[in-house]
Amino acid sequence: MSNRSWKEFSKGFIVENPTFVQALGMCPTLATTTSAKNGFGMGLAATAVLVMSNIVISLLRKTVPEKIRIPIFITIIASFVTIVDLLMHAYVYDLWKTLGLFIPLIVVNCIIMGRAEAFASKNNVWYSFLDGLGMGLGFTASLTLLGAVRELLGSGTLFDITIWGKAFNVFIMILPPGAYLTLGLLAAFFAFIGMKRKERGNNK
Amino acid sequence: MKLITGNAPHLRNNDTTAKVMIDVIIALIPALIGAWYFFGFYAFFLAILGAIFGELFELFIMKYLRKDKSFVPNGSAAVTGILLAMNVSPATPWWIMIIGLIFALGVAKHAFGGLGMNIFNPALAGRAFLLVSFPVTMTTWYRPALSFSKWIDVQTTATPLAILKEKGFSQIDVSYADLFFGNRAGSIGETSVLLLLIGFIYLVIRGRIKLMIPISYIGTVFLLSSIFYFINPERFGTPLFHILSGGLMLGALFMATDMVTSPMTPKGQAIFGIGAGIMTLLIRYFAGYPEGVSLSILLMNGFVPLIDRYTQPRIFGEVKS
Amino acid sequence: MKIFLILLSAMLANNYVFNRFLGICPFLGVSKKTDTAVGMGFAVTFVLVMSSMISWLIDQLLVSMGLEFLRTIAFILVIASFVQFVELFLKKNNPNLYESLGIFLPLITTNCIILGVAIINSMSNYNLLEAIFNALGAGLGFLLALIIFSAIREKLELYELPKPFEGLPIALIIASLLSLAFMGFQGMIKL
Amino acid sequence: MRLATFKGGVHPPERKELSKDIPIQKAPLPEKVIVFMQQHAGAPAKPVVEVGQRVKTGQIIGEPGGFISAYVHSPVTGTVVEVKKISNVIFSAAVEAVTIQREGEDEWELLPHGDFEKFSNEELIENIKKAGIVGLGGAMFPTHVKLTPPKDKKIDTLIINGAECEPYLTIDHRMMLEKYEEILLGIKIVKKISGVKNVYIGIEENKKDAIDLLKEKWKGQVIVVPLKTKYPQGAEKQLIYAITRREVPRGGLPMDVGVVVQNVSTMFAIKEAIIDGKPLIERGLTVTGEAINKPGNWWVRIGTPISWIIDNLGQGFKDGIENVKVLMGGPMMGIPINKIDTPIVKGNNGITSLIPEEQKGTFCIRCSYCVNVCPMGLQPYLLDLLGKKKRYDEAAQIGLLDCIECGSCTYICPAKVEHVKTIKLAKKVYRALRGGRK
Amino acid sequence: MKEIIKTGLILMIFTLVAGLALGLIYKITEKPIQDAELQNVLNAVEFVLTDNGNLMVDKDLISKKINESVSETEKEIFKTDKAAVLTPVLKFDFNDKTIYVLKAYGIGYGGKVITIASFIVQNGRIDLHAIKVIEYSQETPGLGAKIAEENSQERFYPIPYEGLENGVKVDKDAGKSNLDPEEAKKIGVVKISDVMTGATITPRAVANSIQAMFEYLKTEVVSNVE
Repeated sequence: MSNRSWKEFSKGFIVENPTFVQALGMCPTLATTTSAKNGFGMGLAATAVLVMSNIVISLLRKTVPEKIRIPIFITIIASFVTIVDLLMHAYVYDLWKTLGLFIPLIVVNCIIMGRAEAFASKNNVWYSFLDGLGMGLGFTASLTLLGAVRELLGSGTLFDITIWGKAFNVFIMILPPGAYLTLGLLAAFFAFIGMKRKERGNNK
Repeated sequence: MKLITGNAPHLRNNDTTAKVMIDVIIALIPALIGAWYFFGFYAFFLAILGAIFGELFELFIMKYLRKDKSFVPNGSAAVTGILLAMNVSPATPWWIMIIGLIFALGVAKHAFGGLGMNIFNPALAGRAFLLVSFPVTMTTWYRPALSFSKWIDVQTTATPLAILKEKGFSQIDVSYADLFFGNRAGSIGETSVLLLLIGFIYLVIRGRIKLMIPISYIGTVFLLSSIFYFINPERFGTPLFHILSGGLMLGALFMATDMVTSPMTPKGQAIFGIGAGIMTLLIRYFAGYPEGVSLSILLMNGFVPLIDRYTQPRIFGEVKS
Repeated sequence: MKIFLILLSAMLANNYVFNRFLGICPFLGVSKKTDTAVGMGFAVTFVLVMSSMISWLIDQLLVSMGLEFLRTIAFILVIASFVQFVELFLKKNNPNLYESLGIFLPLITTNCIILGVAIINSMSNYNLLEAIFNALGAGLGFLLALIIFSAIREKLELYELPKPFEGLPIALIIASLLSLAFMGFQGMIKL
Repeated sequence: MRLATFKGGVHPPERKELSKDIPIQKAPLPEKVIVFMQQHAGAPAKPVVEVGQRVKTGQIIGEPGGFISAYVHSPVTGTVVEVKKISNVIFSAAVEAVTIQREGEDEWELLPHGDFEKFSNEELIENIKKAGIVGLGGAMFPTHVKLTPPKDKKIDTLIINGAECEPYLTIDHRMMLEKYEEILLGIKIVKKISGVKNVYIGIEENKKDAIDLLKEKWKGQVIVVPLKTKYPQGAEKQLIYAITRREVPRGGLPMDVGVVVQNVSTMFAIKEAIIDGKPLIERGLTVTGEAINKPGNWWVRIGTPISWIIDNLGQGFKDGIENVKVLMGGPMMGIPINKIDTPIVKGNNGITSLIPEEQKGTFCIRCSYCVNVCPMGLQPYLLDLLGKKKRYDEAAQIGLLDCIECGSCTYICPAKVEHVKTIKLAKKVYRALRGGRK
Repeated sequence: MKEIIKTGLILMIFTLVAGLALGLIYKITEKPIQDAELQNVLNAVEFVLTDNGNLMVDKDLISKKINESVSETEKEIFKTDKAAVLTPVLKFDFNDKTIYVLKAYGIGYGGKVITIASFIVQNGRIDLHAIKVIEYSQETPGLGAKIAEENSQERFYPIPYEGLENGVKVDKDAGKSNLDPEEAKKIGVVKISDVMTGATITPRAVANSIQAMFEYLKTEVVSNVE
């Protein structure tokens, strides 16, 4: 993999992490991370849409008239969302049920529109693919992490495997305030890490 | 001889933040002694633990996380600790209270920058956090022990408000006198209206209270519950009952009046109190929880910046246009 | 009566921002000035009510044709074109209002509360009136959340926050505490 | 009976017992005086003497530098030894100053004087101007300007300020007890000039003896209004409100509500100028504070160095004191001097020497004490926060320029926030950036 | 003008292509979706027909009955003001008892909550044996989903005849939050507040569904038999 390819792929994980750095796609991030599994599932669903829409938009980037590019992007994204929705309904029924409303809402996830506008409409297919994949997986990683923390503290399990069970359940973690809280504290933690790294960089 | 300069005024009163906090602690002592008598020594121990752990935890945050070497403890964390302890059930495991306190000080207070900058009352945030996190523990109540020598009384019972909500007003088994003196089930520090009032009067004399808040809060509860009383006395209970029961007194006298998280002007304080009063009764009457004081005040805390913005005092010489 | 319960439920007890996580992006992003927040809130409420109405009609059409799977794409197109239309209409007929609301309009399309409410209306089998009141409640709840939140953040601008908490983290923590306080409304409205 | 007062205010320890029973004594003449060319609000005066020139007591040494400005006179008889710019803590800028070495006793150069009834109003105002009289309460606004309001302002009330709310200071109190006849003459002169019907004197009720005395002696001439003892009762706007219930509009002057306010010492100075022909070269002064040996009230020549006053009148600092804070004025609004030989100016009503206490500023806990005590209805905590964040425009919107810098907020603050410091700086920067009213 | 027509055409082409593609995918997934839904129902019915880990009815019989019922369109056969019973009604014989498996929905927040329940009918007594919630809305994210957990649903069953007669209520509505969960069921109270704090709409919908199914059995089925 060339340097550039690696860069486009990896930026979504840390440097431009959609959740913690760019604060994009907050709604599903908060709503669906009651467990690690749900977060992971949501992340993958969004990744699938992101990768496909990035590819298609990149392919069509020269044929789409500038004026109506937004409605066209929306149509493309909405189509892929519906496809993912249908496929999940057919093949991962339980997950489809839990994610519920938030699957159609992938349409308005700012990450997808954002990548379409900022990247896919300006770059070639290969880089757009990598960008979508990297961003999507970065998103998935964040959601899984968030889901894992909340599930562990709120239900005492991890990926449905009992860790300490009911003995120590901070119930709030799987409720809305817990969602905001966990994300807030994690974001603060990453900001702290970032500060430390910068400090060290400056000292060198 | 050295000439010292500085900024006017060169005369300051000898009041300090720490003195404010100590006054609040003094005002809480009668209720804490009462808690010892009503619920056994463990209840009192929780409050002391809250105070000590609160101060230590704040010291840790300031010295190690925020690296403020010049920090001098001012007692505010102890106040938070005591108030949190007063707001939990008498048999709450100590570690649960510590979790609440860590949330209260770590998140509700120091994430915002510490004393003076927090938007939400830390003790209330801690209590709400615990209420939602450990619903069973936080809503299991104990019969008063009525003895200074007991550790704890393990007989569980329902609070008068829960009885009102579940069975109706005629089923309540405590008298107004019991409610007033504190012989009833409830949170550690909320039961004795008398002892809370004694502490409150001390604070009023010391000028430590935004007086408009308790007046408007309790007044609103009184007026609104009078209206509901006429609609259906069995379901909604009497106004006096609502004033004396639950955490209303503790909330209105000590939690809502928390300086940092309440409005600055009497007008704003009145709005704050009225809002909290309405919300408290709505929760008591209609919501899932039998008691709503803490969540009401917490909600109103969120409104304080807005209230402050729209209730600025009239500047001297300002003509209304 | 039921429509008012729906309204109150959407506004308070099940506030879309604090309890249902819809409309978070503008909530976290735009709300730094109270005046802006009010403008944004009203713009969203307006678009919400209108687009819910249109999507409800579209939904009836789709259901009668057995094309439910086209719901998402149809709704988003309706919303996008409606927002576009409002923008053009305002620009032409009411430049003042356009000045104050116009800047928010492009953001509204990607505000998930709009699509979310439309989908929820359809999932809940609401009739037209119920759908409108649900949308109105959602909008007013969003406005309320935005106003409280912006006032708090405006106040925090006066202080020095601990560095790691600046920006997003503190916003989320405030949201957490507000959502905790909104738990008080739980169970208040029995639909 | 409820005493007249205003909303807000604080009760700092008065500490007036240090000097309130000590009659005003005439201080010996200093060997050297340093006379600033700016001892008044407005443009500085222009020095009209040269080094080496011999001047008499009362001789003009500085002429007004503009409409709002004042004459400056030589306080002693002697020789000018220096004319140069010296930094001045009051205006926090370097100001032209004339240093005069005293030679012997006073040789007076007097103004035209005599029974005030024989002068016309214009002559009276001209003489007041020539005498260099400014507001002696501290603001130092030229009195002749104050007495010539624009034609469209109808003045109907004269208020004499005898409140003396500033802690420690007792000079006005002593003046009222000892010089009530002279003050009444001054009042009559001002009454004649401005043609007002109502004359009030407001006195805080901690000066009971003065209230009783003036009620008796000034019966039928001046209405004596006892005021609640509360700081800042003597602030112009608060005094007007307490006595007349009129509120001076934001950014306005007392004349906007038909009132003119004069200090008791100013009245005395007017009498001295008109009846005796003496320009303003001397004033009553309280020398007080815990750091000096002998507090007292004195007649002191303008320009006398504070070091001289402390050594000769206050009998020096107490033994064993390491740090001292010397203020021109009282502790609430007084200005700390940074050089011990700083001379006094016309507006100095006291020299207060305090033993400074170390107090560490912490963070506002929103106790709302400052909002409650602010006599101007401001929100000092918010002004402080906005000022620190350099958000001056917003601060101005909520009344930055209305602040009278009385210091009540800072006095009361348990968190030891220095509101006044921030506000003063914010005002300065805001005016520099945006202009605006003084 | 030409410009507008051109862009409009392009837009239309895109929408058309998208619509066609979606139609295609829909056709492909239609069958699997039906299967998945069916499997979901099948699992639920099997679940409510299990007693102590053993199926009370033959497995093949269940799938046969369900497959038969699939062709029928769903109908509301009994309505209360808060819930409705849906077709199909499945009837199984087990020893000397009759087991009815019913489906009903109550309105939760943001959609229907569909519950499948089994009732054992014997000598005029109707006892609730088990329930399974097969479809629920996301009331409060994290909360509504709690109903899917088994230990939440266990709070709803079994309820004896007397309890059902009392009317099934959530503890908060019944005003009895201090009872032991097992004791509560005997009087028709579902103690749920300790496992689903705050959330009330979803459990209430389930309770209302159970009540509707009970009333349906009592008035329409059992009384006709006797």
